[in-house]
Amino acid sequence: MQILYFAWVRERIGVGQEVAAPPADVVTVADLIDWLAARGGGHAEALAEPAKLRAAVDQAFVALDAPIAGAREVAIFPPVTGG
Amino acid sequence: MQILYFAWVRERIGVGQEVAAPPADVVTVADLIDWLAARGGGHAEALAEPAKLRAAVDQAFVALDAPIAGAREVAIFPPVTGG
Amino acid sequence: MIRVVVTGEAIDIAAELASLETTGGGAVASFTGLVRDDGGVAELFLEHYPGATEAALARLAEEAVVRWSLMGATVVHRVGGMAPGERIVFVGTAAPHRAAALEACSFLIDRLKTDAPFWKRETRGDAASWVGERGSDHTAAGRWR
Amino acid sequence: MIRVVVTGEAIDIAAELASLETTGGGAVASFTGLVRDDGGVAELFLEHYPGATEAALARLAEEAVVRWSLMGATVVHRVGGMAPGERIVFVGTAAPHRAAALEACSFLIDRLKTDAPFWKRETRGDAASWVGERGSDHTAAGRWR
Repeated sequence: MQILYFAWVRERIGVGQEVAAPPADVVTVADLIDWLAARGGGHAEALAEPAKLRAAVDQAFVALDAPIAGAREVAIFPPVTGG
Repeated sequence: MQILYFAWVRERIGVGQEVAAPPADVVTVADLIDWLAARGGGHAEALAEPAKLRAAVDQAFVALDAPIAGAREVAIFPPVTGG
Repeated sequence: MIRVVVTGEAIDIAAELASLETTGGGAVASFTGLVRDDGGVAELFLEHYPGATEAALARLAEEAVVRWSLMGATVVHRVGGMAPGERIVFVGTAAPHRAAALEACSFLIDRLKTDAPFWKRETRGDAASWVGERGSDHTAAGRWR
Repeated sequence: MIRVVVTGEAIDIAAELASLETTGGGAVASFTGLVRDDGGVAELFLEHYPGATEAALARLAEEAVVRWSLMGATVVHRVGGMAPGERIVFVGTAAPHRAAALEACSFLIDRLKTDAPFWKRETRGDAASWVGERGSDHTAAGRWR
């Protein structure tokens, strides 16, 4: 599964994307965030407060309780601020 | 008093402006329209239906029952259609 | 910045927008009205009331600037003869925020239609006819009173 | 005509408007957002989610075209670094009538702010900071749902 990070999430983690293979008990985006944060370091710093994060699964915006089963690409990022 | 005509009022009367000296019993714009229409010809044709006309006194839009006392310029025209 | 122009020349919207962009408002909105073919219009002729027209447009622009705290309001209206596809009117606004710029733009074009002395004459084939007023324009202008 | 562009280059609004004017809609509306100085911003940097951003903008443009029967909808968003006064975003619409063009323009810019994956980073002096979301943007976008 490709994981993408944007804005300050990307900066804190230190990379814009990485490949991950979460275990079967990582069911939702929120589970994925917790699982990635458990790596510590930049991941922990970027992902400590899920309430400040938004996500997309296969490029569609989703709530953090959305499932990630079968996803090819999950993006994790702050609220958008374009325009 | 300068009288100005615009659009089809101007075309039917045949001139864009003329000077007029209405008598004292011509008190309102509506009176002026009737008085001008009484000249017959293009004036009668252009001014026969006051309900289709609008007016300005000294460049301010007014209702047809507005007084013309002291006016330097009265304009008579169809409803506006700009933009 | 208030800019009101009644002109017989083609309207240069790029120049008008560039000027609004220099006012310091981060939000610039515009409306451009084009001559419509409307099934066979060969020429549209716009007549105006010199002096009174410019004053009416300036009053509208001033009202918009006060009501929406604009940094800029521009109204340019073409007069004389023009062909389908040419620009009749440009309205532009600059404001600190987008809602103000867009609302003021709507206000200006809606009120211009009922408050400024312009008259349109269409030529189709050999026949010229003056365009009648539209009730919907009065409804639209009434929103802002 | 639907046109969606995410670009690192300066936005040519004259070209975008000229293109909207050829769609046959007699009413063309636009909104341009400029980088604000906001008391000392030296640079604004815009990041996006390649692919997902363009898709989100295209969905918004398609929704606007259907909802307001537009003949044209254009969204151009700048990304990368830019200076105060430069254009961040251009939204333009072409429709048969002015209310449709202006409303659709408001819709596009309001919904773009909440629905398209862009992130702004401001640099003031030596300090860069990511811009936070604004509740008022969600309120504005909510009008259209």
